[in-house]
Amino acid sequence: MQVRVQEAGFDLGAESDAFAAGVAGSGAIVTFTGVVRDADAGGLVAMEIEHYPAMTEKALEAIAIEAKARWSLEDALVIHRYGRLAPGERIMMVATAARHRKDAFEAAEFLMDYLKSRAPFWKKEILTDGGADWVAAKPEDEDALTRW
Amino acid sequence: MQVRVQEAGFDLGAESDAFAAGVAGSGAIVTFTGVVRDADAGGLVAMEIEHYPAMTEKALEAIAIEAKARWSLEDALVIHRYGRLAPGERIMMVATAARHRKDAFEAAEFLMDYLKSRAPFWKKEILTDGGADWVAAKPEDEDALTRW
Amino acid sequence: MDVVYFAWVRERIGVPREEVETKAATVADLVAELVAREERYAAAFADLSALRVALDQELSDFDAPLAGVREVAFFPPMTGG
Amino acid sequence: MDVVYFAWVRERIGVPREEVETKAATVADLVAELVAREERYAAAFADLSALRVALDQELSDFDAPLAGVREVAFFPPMTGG
Repeated sequence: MQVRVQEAGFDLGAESDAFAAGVAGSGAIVTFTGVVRDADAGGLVAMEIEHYPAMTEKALEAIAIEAKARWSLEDALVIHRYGRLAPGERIMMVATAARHRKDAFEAAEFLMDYLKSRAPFWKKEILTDGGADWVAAKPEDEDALTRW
Repeated sequence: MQVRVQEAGFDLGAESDAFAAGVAGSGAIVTFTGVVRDADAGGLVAMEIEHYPAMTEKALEAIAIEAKARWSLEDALVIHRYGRLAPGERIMMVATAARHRKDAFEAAEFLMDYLKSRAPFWKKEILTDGGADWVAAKPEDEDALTRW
Repeated sequence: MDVVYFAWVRERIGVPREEVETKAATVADLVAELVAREERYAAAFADLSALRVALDQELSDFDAPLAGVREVAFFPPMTGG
Repeated sequence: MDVVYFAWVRERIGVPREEVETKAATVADLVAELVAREERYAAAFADLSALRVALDQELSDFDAPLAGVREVAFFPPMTGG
């Protein structure tokens, strides 16, 4: 199980290959990648991601350990960035490997649902008009946790 | 939307990067990769995948078109191999890109459920003891279709 | 009419493809004709619930009419992915 | 006790971290003390339902006791992923 919190970008292809190479016993590998997309209203200059360093890795590890306890996973990976990101840059990824696809899919969705609402990151959209907005948590993101 | 049926292997990292590079408007990218794992009883020499060439691309395209109609996808990719594969080799992958993670995850799971039971591929396990078994379709794979 | 077979259906019948002269009205009629012909067909078609059929590369069923069909395919449930 | 703030809570209060001398028994008591102190705290803590609290880097709630706690963190609902 690997958890990385970093300011630097990551290489999706290289991370996918490295993860897949390490899970020879798995028939199913799922990855999720989150990308900075333009603000809903348009005109995004950057996304600033703040986090709580003393808590972040601890929270991510707790989420990943929970996923491994609940699904039959050979491995799981979480990478999450912080700092200033331009539109199109990758924010984070998760990867899961299991014998069967159901476990790999469910665990990846579980990781994402928990990262959204239980990992101490906060996103601020910096807009072309000079404004800036903290991204509000969505009620449906909190609701998504109830299914697990 | 891209559908490829091929005997040659594919490069998971390169395919993931190329797919991600083409979907600048998406916040969420999901990939699923299927890998030849050892037979449940152990002792797998190879997996032979037979297909129905006249039908395969047509079936895969119909499934991908259905996914694009049902979810808000910027793009979808399906690669499926046939021929003789060694344990650890990648059989297939799907990728989906959407604004939001729910669409990307659901569409990827839908694609996988339909590929399992509606794409004209048949797998045969070649075993170290000289035997060979056609992989039987699982009732739960057929059941999985009913959720969509 | 071209008839094609895949996976263990192909193995039991012994050929991947053959041309069949038939006036069968439906898929089931065609199966009955083949089964009456030789033991290897009877072995392949012993349990129709374990088989699937495609007409001109589209999944269909055993009640379907054969009028206008050029290629019939028989195979076990698919195991893609 | 160290008190840390993130996102718009940090912006409203104007500092990311401060040491607070307090005998507050619970998180809610600590919030009441801060709110009484200056307008910027009142602005940050106006709607507790919009806030989350962590005690020593573990999510907690406003009724939780502060005995033995070294770091209290206030922030809006998280938006990771």
